Amino acid sequence: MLEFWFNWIILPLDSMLRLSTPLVLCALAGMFSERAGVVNIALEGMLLAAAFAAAAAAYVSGSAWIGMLAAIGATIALSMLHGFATITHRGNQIVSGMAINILVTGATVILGRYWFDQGGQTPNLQGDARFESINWWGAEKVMDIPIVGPIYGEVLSGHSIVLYLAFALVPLSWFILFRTRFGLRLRAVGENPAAVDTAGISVIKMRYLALVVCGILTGIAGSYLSTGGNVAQFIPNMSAGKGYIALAALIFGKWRPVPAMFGCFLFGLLEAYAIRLQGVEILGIGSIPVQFIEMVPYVLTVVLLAGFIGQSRAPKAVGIPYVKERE
Amino acid sequence: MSQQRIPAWINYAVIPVLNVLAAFLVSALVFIYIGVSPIDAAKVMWQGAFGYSEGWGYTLYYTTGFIFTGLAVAVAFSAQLFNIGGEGQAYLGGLGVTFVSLWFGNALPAIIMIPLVIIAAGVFGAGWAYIPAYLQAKRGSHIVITTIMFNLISNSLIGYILLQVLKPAASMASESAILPESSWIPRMHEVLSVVGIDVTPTPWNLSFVFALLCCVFVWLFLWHTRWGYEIRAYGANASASAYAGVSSVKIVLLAMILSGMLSGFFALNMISGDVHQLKLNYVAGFGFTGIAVALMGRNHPVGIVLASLLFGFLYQGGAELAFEFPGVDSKIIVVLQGLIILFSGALEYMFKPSVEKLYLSLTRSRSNNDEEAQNA
Amino acid sequence: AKFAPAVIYDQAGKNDKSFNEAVYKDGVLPFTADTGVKVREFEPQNEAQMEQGLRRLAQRGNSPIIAVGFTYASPVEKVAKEFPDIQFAIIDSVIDLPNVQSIVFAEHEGSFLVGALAAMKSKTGAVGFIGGMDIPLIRKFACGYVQGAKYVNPSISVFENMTGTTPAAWGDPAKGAELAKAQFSKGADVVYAAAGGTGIGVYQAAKDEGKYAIGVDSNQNYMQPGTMLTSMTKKVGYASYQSWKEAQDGTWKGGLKVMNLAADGVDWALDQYNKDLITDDMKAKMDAIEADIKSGKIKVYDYMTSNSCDIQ
Amino acid sequence: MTDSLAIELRGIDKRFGEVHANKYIDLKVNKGTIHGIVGENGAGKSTLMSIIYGFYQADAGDILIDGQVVHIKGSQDAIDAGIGMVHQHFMLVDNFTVLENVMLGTEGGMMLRQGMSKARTELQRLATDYGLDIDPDAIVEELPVGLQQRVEILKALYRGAKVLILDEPTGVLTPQETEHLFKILASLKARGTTVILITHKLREIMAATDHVSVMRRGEMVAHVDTANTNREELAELMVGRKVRFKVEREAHAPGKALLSVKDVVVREGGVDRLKNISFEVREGEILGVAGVSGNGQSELLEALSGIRPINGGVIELNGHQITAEHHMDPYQIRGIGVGHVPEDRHKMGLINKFDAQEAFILGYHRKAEYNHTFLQNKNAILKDCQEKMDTWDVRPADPCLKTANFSGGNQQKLVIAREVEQDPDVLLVGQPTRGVDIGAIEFIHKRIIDMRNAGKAVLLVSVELDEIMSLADRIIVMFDGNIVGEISSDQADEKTLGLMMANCTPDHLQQAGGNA
Ligand SMILES: Nc1ncnc2c1ncn2[C@@H]1O[C@H](COP(=O)(O)OP(=O)(O)OP(=O)(O)O)[C@@H](O)[C@H]1O
Ligand SMILES: Nc1ncnc2c1ncn2[C@@H]1O[C@H](COP(=O)(O)OP(=O)(O)OP(=O)(O)O)[C@@H](O)[C@H]1O
Ligand SMILES: [Mg+2]
Ligand SMILES: [Mg+2]
Repeated sequence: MLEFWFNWIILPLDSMLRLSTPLVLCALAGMFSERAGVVNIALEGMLLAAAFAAAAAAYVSGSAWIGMLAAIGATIALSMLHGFATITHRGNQIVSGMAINILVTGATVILGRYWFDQGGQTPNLQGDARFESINWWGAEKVMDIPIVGPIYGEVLSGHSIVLYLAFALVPLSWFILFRTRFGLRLRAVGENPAAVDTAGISVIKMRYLALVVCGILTGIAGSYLSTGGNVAQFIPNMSAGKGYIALAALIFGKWRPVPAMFGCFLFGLLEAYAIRLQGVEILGIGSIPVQFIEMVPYVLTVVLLAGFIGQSRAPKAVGIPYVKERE
Repeated sequence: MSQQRIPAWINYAVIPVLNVLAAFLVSALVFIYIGVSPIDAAKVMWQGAFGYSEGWGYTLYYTTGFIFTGLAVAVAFSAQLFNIGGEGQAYLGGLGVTFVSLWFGNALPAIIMIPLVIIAAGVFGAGWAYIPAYLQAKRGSHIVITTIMFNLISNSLIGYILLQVLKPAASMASESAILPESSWIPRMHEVLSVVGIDVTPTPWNLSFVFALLCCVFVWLFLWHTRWGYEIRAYGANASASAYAGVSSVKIVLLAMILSGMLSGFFALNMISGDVHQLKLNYVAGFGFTGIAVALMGRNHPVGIVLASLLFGFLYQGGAELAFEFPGVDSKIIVVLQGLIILFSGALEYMFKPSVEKLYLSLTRSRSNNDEEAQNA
Repeated sequence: AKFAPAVIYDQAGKNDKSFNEAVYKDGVLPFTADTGVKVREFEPQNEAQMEQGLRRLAQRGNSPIIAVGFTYASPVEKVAKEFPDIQFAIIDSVIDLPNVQSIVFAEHEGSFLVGALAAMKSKTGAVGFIGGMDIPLIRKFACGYVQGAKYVNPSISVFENMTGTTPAAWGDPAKGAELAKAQFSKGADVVYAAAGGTGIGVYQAAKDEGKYAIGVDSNQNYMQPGTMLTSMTKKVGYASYQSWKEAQDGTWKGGLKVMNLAADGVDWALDQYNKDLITDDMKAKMDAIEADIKSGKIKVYDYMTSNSCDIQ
Repeated sequence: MTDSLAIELRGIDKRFGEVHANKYIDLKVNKGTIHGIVGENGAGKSTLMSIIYGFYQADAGDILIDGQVVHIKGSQDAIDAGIGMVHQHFMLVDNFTVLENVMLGTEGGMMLRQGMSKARTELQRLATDYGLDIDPDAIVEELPVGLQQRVEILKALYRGAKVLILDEPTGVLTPQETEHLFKILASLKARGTTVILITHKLREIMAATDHVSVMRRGEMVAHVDTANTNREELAELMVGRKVRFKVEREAHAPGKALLSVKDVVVREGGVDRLKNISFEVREGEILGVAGVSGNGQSELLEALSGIRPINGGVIELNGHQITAEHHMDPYQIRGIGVGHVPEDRHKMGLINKFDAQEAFILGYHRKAEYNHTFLQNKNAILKDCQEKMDTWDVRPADPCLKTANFSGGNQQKLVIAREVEQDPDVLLVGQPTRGVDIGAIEFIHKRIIDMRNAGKAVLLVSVELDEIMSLADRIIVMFDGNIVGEISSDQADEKTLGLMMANCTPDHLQQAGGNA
């Protein structure tokens, strides 16, 4: 019984936190962007770019923090490109996002190969070039206390600082969005940009600012992928669809930080279980083919989006370029 | 007051060309950075894609694929639906082709098989588009997200089918058996040799002609039938089309089914026309690139054919590039594609104001001169 | 055909740190260094370019052309028929044509060896296997590994996981790490990854949790010294080198070429990075097992013969 | 003289691409006055005001405030210069509270908390000073339009506007609300605020303003003191020719009922939008439906035309029955001889991207005469559209022009032509002249009367009481999804109707409504 509890509850929860960290950060990033009216399917590419920049810079400098700064720099640059296309030039936001995603897939490999000559990978990161996991005080000792012990010692303790940062950013994002001037204006600009404009606030500036925030958050997410989590180097295509999943979680969460985080948890948990369900014999069915386990998160996304979570209301102006004058 | 009009050729020729040039220019910088002369690279690509008959064959072969996926995106888009699911629908189309060919191919002659294969490709593609369409129409799920999810689901689904159902026991790779010959779509060099024209054998096959027929069909359907009228009306103004008695559910389903069907036809070119077996992940990004093709082609069949040719050129020229410059990572072509999508899709309006201003100032100064001449 | 060696990699590209890279580093580079003959290389960008690239190489008169990986089975079959004068070689697949050399490896034997070593090292009586994409070839690895582990310790538990079913499964280290962690939590203390780039995450996880990992294809011991117990090396580079060399010397023959333990096609790696992990006793036992396999005393069952792991 | 000017414009010029919206406009607005601006649709009024407010930037010209040239590069500059504007289309964030909307842009600090309490007190003060009561915590989209407009005014005042621009503020208001608005404007004026008022309703201009400026096709054509002019003169200045205000409508005996509605219920999101509505319309009769917008008129039109299924009751249209179980879609309903001019031509009546000829078959596109077996009969469509554009004097009479490029009045003519020319027995008309200038109004009104005289049944929904009173034979008034009364048009006057619209039905009328 105790073993079951540990293997099927505690460890999956532990995995879930790790797996959902990049999702949470990306979902928050998407929230800032979409709340300001800019659809951002470029999250996927930005995440990949950030992972690359973080690993590359961390390797060269030997510092994971410098890696994170570089990642943020890279994602802000891509954000600005997205902004330039969609805000300044009113281009189609989905297309711009796709272009960035494709561009980054190619560019990371080319640069990676050109710089490190390891087939697009960066060298493995050691020591300070990587965020080590932090063991909480007394984590080892409390493990024997029933229930709370493992939750404290296994689930909560033992992750890298980036993970804790990610979860600290959830309430912070909520606060910024709903309790500050910046948040008020941001939300307004995604609902009715003309109202913001006539209130004497620059719509363009607000949207760019939102994209900067979005860039910072995806930058952190990327640095988690390549320097703060399970892997200590960049691998081509390591974002593996996480940007899209984060967007789905954002929609589940109705564009709110805390519910979006729970959406990410759902995906993280599903993946954690999928990993553990492989090869497990289920009574009467036998073992489920890995392909079907793989499908679960996607099918669930479709099912949930099909209205079983209630209609979510997107920011009204999302996806629509702000055009004042017909040219 | 003289009102100036911007002629259409500026919008449909000058600006797209400028956009593509800008993309090439930026890629040239990337080439220089990694130490390859962009001029040499361009020469190799051009030569490889258009310089000899085999290059042409491959270019047109790729072009065919893009026409299908580009048309698919355009049809859905005329109803304001963003079908990102071309990838999965084309994959399913391939599954349909494979099933039908394997089941009946040994018993039936080509004259029956080929229409059957076409139907199978269309039906399977359409079926895979139907579910997201239904969910959008009836339950309001966001079609962009659902079609992305359906791409991922199709990967796993077909992965399973290939591995557990279709894979011949002896084979290691996840691919089906070679399809019976009666289901093969004839290659163009075979067809042309019948009429006495001699071209080098390439995968370029009759689906190219079918793709052009699809273009004509889409053009007629969208702009010259009442159903196309309803689709466009719904796309341009959903509440006005409701006022006109057009059922949104029917339109969403119709547009997506057509779109999925066209995506499914992609399998004709690649599977029935060339590789003759279903392989894991055989669509290889053509579905996604279809979005760029449709956008560059301004969602019009003629534009789509031209844009497909451009992407066909990129694919074929890119392969040649990788061949001639083994040191260059072949991913450079991916970068080039990304840049083209960026400049001609997302930044499509970037040059518009300045070009128009330039045009106006040129023509205005001319008309001023005329006036002065008259006054004098 | 005149001698003009060429190689066409699979879509992972020649710097995949694994399979293709072994062909490049242990085949192409030394061959050029030893003979001064340049080897033409091609990396296809997508599915369609595989056959096209192969045909293009043949048209240019390259020979022999080595196609890296079983994904080339159908293209090689087709193109080799079109160009009967050109010599082809395919790795990991069997094609019955006179101008094709089919180079297959006894991965089950190599995996048996590392399975045995894993069982010797395991203190918990549980070891793990993490495969990349779920395909018969990888099951072949798994099957050999299980046999080796059970040979040493019949009551050992072996956990098996595949990363996925699409080519993405070769490059998902984060998932690899989670899979490894899941296996560690179930008690495994040695994991064998036959998963391409995904393995990197497995090794990292092993390092982070103080467990052991086994690399694959090329010698990966250097990647996490102290954690990498060994690597199952599959000498694709060596095989390619040989194939070109034979052609140069005029001894090249089509047909099946089995690179098993006896032919030095597979092995387990022992070098400065893992010598501290292997006791003399273990080394001695391994030598004995190796000898028994070569002599046929130990018969390692090949998954491919029945498409299932019919052991016991 | 100059120091008495609140705003002066010199040579303001503005183009939108090909459209020359404002042509070198001069304007002087005296301090502490109410200055009216009138002009046809598309004359450039909104554009000019938006330039003052910094929403658009002029291509040329100067703006002087208090005699000083100011450079207004954005709305913030205008706000700083003491200008406030209530836009024709409200600039509110729908899912925000009143308070948040008012604060937006002047939050007073990084954290919202600080500003909020200050804003609350300030709102309280404005409410008492000007009679602008409102619940600061109400969500804007849940407020009726009249109150939404009040939020807009409060926004301007909160920011300390000394000049308040109102762009067509009365279009959405009841007579009582309009009256209340003018009281507020008067009290603003009394406190020294300058008001610029744009409206199509000359009656309001005459009643409320001190000076009027008239625009025509982007030009400023006249400035007059209100005291020295009259409606006829203003109308002539606007249109460039004489306009008749009165519609001829000879007496006429109605025939049998072509449209009858019994206990119809329409529900949306659990709320009853129509609550057991019953009435009928007979041959040769115009039934007017009055009411403040948002009281069920839109739902009524949509239910009758088939856009919305009903949840209860029976609709009998030209001999066909429609019930909750037996729904007919808009296409089928057109097929039984019903025409429908929708309330909002942009939202429903037309498709901006389409050519006139394509828009002209909207809703009739499946008719045999417009189609071959598979393809459309483009020749027939073109020919028909050309003919109807000529007879209806749609300008320019070019079937290939994009609908978006017609002016509002001509777009409306196109829609009405389409519906009327199919010769329906029952015509449903919503807001036929909303935002349409006087010239076009005259024409459209005449056509509606022609339909009646030809023995058709016409249901006319309008918020313009003038329009209803001059066209309808009988008038029903809607409030909160109910019919609160019926009145014959000879008995109707603005005051009575206004009271009914606010659900203060005079006793003697309530009876009549119930039995209708
Ligand atoms: N944002 C815009 N982009 C392009 N053209 C515009 C824009 N706004 C207005 N116009 C054009 O400018 C002209 C003047 O429009 P404006 O809205 O100022 O007229 P108006 O007098 O306010 O009309 P109405 O009485 O209908 O409100 C119109 O012809 C219109 O086509
Ligand atoms: N924002 C806009 N975008 C496109 N066209 C516009 C816009 N605003 C006005 N127009 C065009 O300007 C011309 C006249 O506009 P006008 O304001 O008179 O229309 P309207 O019918 O009065 O609209 P409304 O009263 O609903 O604002 C028409 O060609 C109209 O389509
Ligand atoms: Mg206006
Ligand atoms: Mg208007």
